[in-house]
Amino acid sequence: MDVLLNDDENLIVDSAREFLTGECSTKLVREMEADALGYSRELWAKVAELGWQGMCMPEKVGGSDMPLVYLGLVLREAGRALAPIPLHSTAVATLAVARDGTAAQQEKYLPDVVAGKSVWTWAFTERDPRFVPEAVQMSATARGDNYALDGVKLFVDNFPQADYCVVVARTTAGSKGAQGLSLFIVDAKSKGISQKPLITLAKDKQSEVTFQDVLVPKANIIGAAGEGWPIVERMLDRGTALLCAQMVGAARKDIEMAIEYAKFRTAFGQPIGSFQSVQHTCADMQMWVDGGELLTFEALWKIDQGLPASVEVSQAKAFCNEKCEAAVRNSQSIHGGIGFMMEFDLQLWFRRVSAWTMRMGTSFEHRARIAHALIDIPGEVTLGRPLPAAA
Amino acid sequence: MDVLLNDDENLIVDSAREFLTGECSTKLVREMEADALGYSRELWAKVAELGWQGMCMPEKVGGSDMPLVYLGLVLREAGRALAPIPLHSTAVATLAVARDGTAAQQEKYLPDVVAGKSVWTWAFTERDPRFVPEAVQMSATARGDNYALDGVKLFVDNFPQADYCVVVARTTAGSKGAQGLSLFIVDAKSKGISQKPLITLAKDKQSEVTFQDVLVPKANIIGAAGEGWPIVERMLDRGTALLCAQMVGAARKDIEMAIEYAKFRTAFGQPIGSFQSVQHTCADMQMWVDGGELLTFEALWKIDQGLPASVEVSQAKAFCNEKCEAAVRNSQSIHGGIGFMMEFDLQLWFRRVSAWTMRMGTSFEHRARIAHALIDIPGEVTLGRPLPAAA
Amino acid sequence: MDFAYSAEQEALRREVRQFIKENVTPELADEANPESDVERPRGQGPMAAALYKKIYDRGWLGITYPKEYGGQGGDRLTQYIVEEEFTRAGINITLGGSGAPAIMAAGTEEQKQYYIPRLIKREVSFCLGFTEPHAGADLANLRCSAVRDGDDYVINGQKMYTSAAHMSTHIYLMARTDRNAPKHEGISIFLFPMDTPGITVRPLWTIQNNPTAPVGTTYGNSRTNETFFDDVRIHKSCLLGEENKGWRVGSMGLNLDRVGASRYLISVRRDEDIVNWVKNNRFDGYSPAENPAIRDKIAEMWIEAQVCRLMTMRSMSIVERGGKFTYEGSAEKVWAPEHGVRVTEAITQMLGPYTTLLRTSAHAIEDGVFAHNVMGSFQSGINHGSVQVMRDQVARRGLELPSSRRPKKVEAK
Amino acid sequence: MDFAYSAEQEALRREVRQFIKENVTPELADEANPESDVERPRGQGPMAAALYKKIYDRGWLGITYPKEYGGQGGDRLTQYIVEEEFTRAGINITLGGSGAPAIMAAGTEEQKQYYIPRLIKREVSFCLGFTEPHAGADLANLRCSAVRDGDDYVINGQKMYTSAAHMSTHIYLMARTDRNAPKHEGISIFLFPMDTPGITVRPLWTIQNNPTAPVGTTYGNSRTNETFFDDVRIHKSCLLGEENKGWRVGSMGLNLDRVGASRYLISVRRDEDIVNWVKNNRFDGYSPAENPAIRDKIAEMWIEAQVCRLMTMRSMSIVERGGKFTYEGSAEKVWAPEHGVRVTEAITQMLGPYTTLLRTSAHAIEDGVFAHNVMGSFQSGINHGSVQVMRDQVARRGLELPSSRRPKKVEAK
Repeated sequence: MDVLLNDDENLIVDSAREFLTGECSTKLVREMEADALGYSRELWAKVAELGWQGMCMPEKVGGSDMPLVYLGLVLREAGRALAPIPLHSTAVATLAVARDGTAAQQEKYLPDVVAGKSVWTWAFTERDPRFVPEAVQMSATARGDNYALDGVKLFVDNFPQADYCVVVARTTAGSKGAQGLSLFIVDAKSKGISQKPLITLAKDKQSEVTFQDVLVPKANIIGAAGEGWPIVERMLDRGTALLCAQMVGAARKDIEMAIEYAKFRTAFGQPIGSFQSVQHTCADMQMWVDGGELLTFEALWKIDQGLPASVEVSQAKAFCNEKCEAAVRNSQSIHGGIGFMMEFDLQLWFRRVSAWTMRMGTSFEHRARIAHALIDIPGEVTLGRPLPAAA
Repeated sequence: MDVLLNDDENLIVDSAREFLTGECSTKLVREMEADALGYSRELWAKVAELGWQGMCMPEKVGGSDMPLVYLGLVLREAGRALAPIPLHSTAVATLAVARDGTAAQQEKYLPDVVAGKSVWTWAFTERDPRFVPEAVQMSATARGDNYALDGVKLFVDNFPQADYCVVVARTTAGSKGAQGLSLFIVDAKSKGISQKPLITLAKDKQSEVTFQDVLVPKANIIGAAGEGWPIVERMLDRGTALLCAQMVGAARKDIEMAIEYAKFRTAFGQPIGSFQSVQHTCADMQMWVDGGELLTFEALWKIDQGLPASVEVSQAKAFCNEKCEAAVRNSQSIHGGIGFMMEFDLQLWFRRVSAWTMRMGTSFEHRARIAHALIDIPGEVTLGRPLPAAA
Repeated sequence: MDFAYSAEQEALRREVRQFIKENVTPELADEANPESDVERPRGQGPMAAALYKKIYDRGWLGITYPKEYGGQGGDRLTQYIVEEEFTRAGINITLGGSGAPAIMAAGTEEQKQYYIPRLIKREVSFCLGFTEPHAGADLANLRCSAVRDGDDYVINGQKMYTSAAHMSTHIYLMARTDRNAPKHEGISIFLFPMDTPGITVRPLWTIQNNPTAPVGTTYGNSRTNETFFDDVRIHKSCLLGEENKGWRVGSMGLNLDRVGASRYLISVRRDEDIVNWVKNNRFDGYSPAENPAIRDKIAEMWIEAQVCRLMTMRSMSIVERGGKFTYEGSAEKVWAPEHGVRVTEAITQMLGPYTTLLRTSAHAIEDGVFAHNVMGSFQSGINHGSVQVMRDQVARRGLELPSSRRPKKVEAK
Repeated sequence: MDFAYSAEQEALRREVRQFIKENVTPELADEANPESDVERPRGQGPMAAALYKKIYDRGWLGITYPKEYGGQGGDRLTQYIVEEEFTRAGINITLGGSGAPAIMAAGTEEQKQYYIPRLIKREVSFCLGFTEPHAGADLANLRCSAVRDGDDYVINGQKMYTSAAHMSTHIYLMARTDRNAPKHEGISIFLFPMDTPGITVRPLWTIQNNPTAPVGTTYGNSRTNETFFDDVRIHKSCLLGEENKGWRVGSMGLNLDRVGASRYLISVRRDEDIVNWVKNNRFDGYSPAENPAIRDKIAEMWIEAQVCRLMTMRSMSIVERGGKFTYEGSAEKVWAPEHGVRVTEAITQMLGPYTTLLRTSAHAIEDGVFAHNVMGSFQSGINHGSVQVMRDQVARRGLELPSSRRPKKVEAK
């Protein structure tokens, strides 16, 4: 038991931070907000050289086979720098392939991922925004060696720049809930796919993606047809925990800016940071981000250990949703008017952290999941001990 | 529209406060905590002379037929002074008789109430603590001119000292929910009734009351047999709003003590009330009690006007439950150790306000009631306008 | 105690609603709203001008101002009712900030006769020149100077966040007239046209600038400005009140600006929106309105909104009786803005990713109003007296808690 | 990063649990608990004495103290694990506050050899004589005096909230030895027996006094004391550390008392209680566990409890690495006590009137633990450094925000 970073982990953090400090200015972040594809191809290539895309990929495809915690630390730094690269969506999608795909799929797709030559994303949500199996209506109808996908996905991250998209659909017509779901590796440029941009306050790339009779080879199913839900759950848990890592990284930088601002901005003859109300607000902000960070990395660590981690993931996300938002909103307030100005950098963090709090599960959803594990499974609960049965 | 007190209302408040300042010391409050019946018979007789018990009783029984708002103001003052008299339980029970009882019932029972010669209470709750009709299981079986009552009531206020108790029971065997309920005026000394004290943190008188084949004349039903639920609802709404009035009165006095304490208690060379964190806490306490008071008197005022007021009552109670508790707990914190000592008076208010926040409906119950009115009844809602249809 | 409006007041409200129903088309509300097009002068599109003429003819502009100055000699409650209905419809019928009340309180007869009728008819509009780069919460720290030179004053300096400066006819400016006097005692107020030579207005874009926010989203505007004064020469008659006595005049105006219909509504209208949305909409198989945890949160927010409403009613009651606030206005200015943030953030978790979508996006809910509010709702806790300063005032004025050993408390913007 | 205990540590935990299962009967836990009978000397009933002997024999008392002083030379994490399990069972295995660490840090060899083994064997116990009527949060304001007279000191004054003074063998006292020195520089620490002539202990009853609270309810005790010193003469060897250097010694001890198993558990065990209760109980036809709004609140509280746990783990990790806190201990001491209050108040609204019922009442839930907690949970935010002072420390030490223009910040109780 030692929840602090060890030497290897510190090395990862230091080198990522040093790299991004040099390579990822807010000027670049702003440019990429206006960019058609929304990401820096140059930066994407450079981080591939650093091995970020391959960090948790198997060695046989050129990856480093490192723990997810390491990728979490890198995403924390990417969040801190608001690095305009599609690392999160690529990681979510390709980790599903790496963990649950066939050897053939891995050999076919992952070397390019590791080399930084492809961008990936994933598509789960449709009209119902919840991360429950009932929310998936998209149909995948067997037709010869293919499935034909029909339906509309919403809030697909980085779709315009993606080469491949892992899509969740119903392979069993008329199936309900967790039954009959499958994951497909879909070429994002397939015939029958069209996308419409969604305009978000984060100014990032989110899409509505329509699938009309899109043919996908049967070989592209991840796992067994119709039995995809456990794979989806693992994909979402990993993705949610990694999103939290990105969020606490961004929120940390954001509150650091407010704390620094409070030290030099004066009012009534003294730094505003000397007023007890501002001090206590800053103390709260620090503790909120600390709390989110501890919860997040416990979740990632448990996934690495192969332990049940759904409750931990939901703890992290529900907490980050509320407390990271509170933290960055208080940063805005401490800055007063200037924080509200486009030309001042703080808003770059505020808008992204806010958007991330609304994605990959609301606080209500995640708390319902926790309550289920705590209450509905018989046995006595004790804090710090595993729950009575896997949630 | 003028939400401030008018001259008549101020007169009520001033005279009640002056009276209680003279007649109700904390010494008396403490003595009555140890008293077998828990209330001052002398004080009860004196407030009868002032007309408190008869304030909202009809003129024909000797009452003053004043609005409920006036009684609310008196209960606010009684709460402020922690007056050890069974005024709330008596008002809840006898107002049901005065509003929904027969002329004969009113003539028989109410003159003694107005004269301060009888103490009343009411009994609704059984094992299920919610204020919903399903919670009532007690049976009332017709037998000749009587009903026989069987069952156990919990959390009956002031039962040992009560002469009469308004009891809610099921007159229709096998009925469910709001159907088949009736209210009975029961002589508290009837054969078959036994009571067991419940020991509460407020050190007041709450009882478990067991009814075994207790015979009550059919003439003692309030309203039509089996159709009592609307009468019960009105009784509970009045009682809840009056409890809120008592609670905001007590909470107001409690926070005034903390604010005064903060002015003279020094630490680090200055009054603790000069620290911004203490100032802001005090400001919050003031605003919380103000909010509770405004919500409470709007609810009472609407009842007086014959307008639908259930939502307003629930607003007041849910808010007071959380904010009055927060206010008095912060008073304790501002006082530090001394507030935790029995010999210091502050705790007298803290314990009672806390207990009241747990009675007559939890925040969850009241908010569910509000949500039902807001969401389940079609039509557009607008703040400050009546809801689409009566809740 | 009386929690209802009179029959007369209710009749007025119905009349205003009927007027709005008949006259305020979506296109017009959009045109009239200064946030709908950042470059178009405020409320001066042709449809809006015609509408304001109609509203003026009904006697609903400048209600509380004396008839001799073009007002109606009416009471604040009447004004409140009218303002509430128009604000909800996205139409701003106020005289635009604290200039007019300050003129009524401190102006010369000539100033009153010139400005008040024109403000009411919307021929004149003020932007507020108070804040500076180093004078925000600590407004009295301002540096912009006005130096007497014969019959003129010469103004030099910079003002920040001069919202609407690019579309106002005049400025209501606070400047330093005595460098040697104590902080609060060398300040004066001036009124003068924005086309006076030497004034430069530069846009500052806010985080709500692209795309612009829907009507009445938040206090945040999509554009504000910084305004520079370079040897701006104005006649001494532009002085409002006495020289070096401007601090009190300015504060008084700000105090009045902390209460009222639009500030109340900005903080609570999302409560109405979310209830009305969930009760009429669903996401395919999922209805947030059926989730009891969400219902619980909606009710909690609704109760808070009622407290905001009742605090506003309390302020109106005090004003109607001719009384003065000790802390009640400040309390309202803590409670409502903080509630506005709480309800905004609660909604993000009720609607999830839909709350990220802005006005022009496919699938945006209610024209993206909730998303825009996420970006702007906290502004209401900063503008016109931060919630920190307001809490200080509740504690010190309302509860008479002692000042700490810090520089003397001041009235701050 | 490693969020799990080692196999060895897990084995130890199982061993402790097994020991508790075999040895801690309800009667014994009750006897051993100082709150169960306000008049019985702390943990000195015959059953408790036998139990502590057994625990001592297992090597679970004084784990972190060097073997030469009767301890085990173990690490803090081992101690944490053992302490957590015993605390949950209602058995206090700490050495009772900050006396022992202070002696280890500042005591003479003679003092260490005398006190430490006896504290570990529970032959000696300290009460804490720090707070005075006018020295609470501002502890350095204390007035109790110790005047040197030959080889002795003579003590005069009054101490407040000397909990357990009536059943302790010794006192760990902070007194002023130099009236003329600056506030923090004239203070010294003394250790001496409570049966020294001139000491009077008077009970102060707390709001939890009747009936007494169940095991481990809150930090609030049913009895505390005020203790008077009237020409109490003690030998100069009772001085701990140097004369006039007592402030640092005292503060160090308090800092250590802000983290650890019992402070963590006191704030989070109600989370376990409420979950375990609702999942196994119902009120006739109504099950709070089936109410999604209540479930949502339970989950919210559970997450907060996990944050408390992880902050404790973080502190332990820092200590294990031999590091020092900048703000982490203070953060823990804000977060956990405030969470303790939040969960307590949330439970009042889950169980309604049942939460008003005290231990001896019919229908009391879980021995009335929730009701007792209502009365006492806020105490944890006041004791040993209020949450206000702790937030000041997070801001100033952790974030290096500047002090305001107030008297110098001090380490406060």
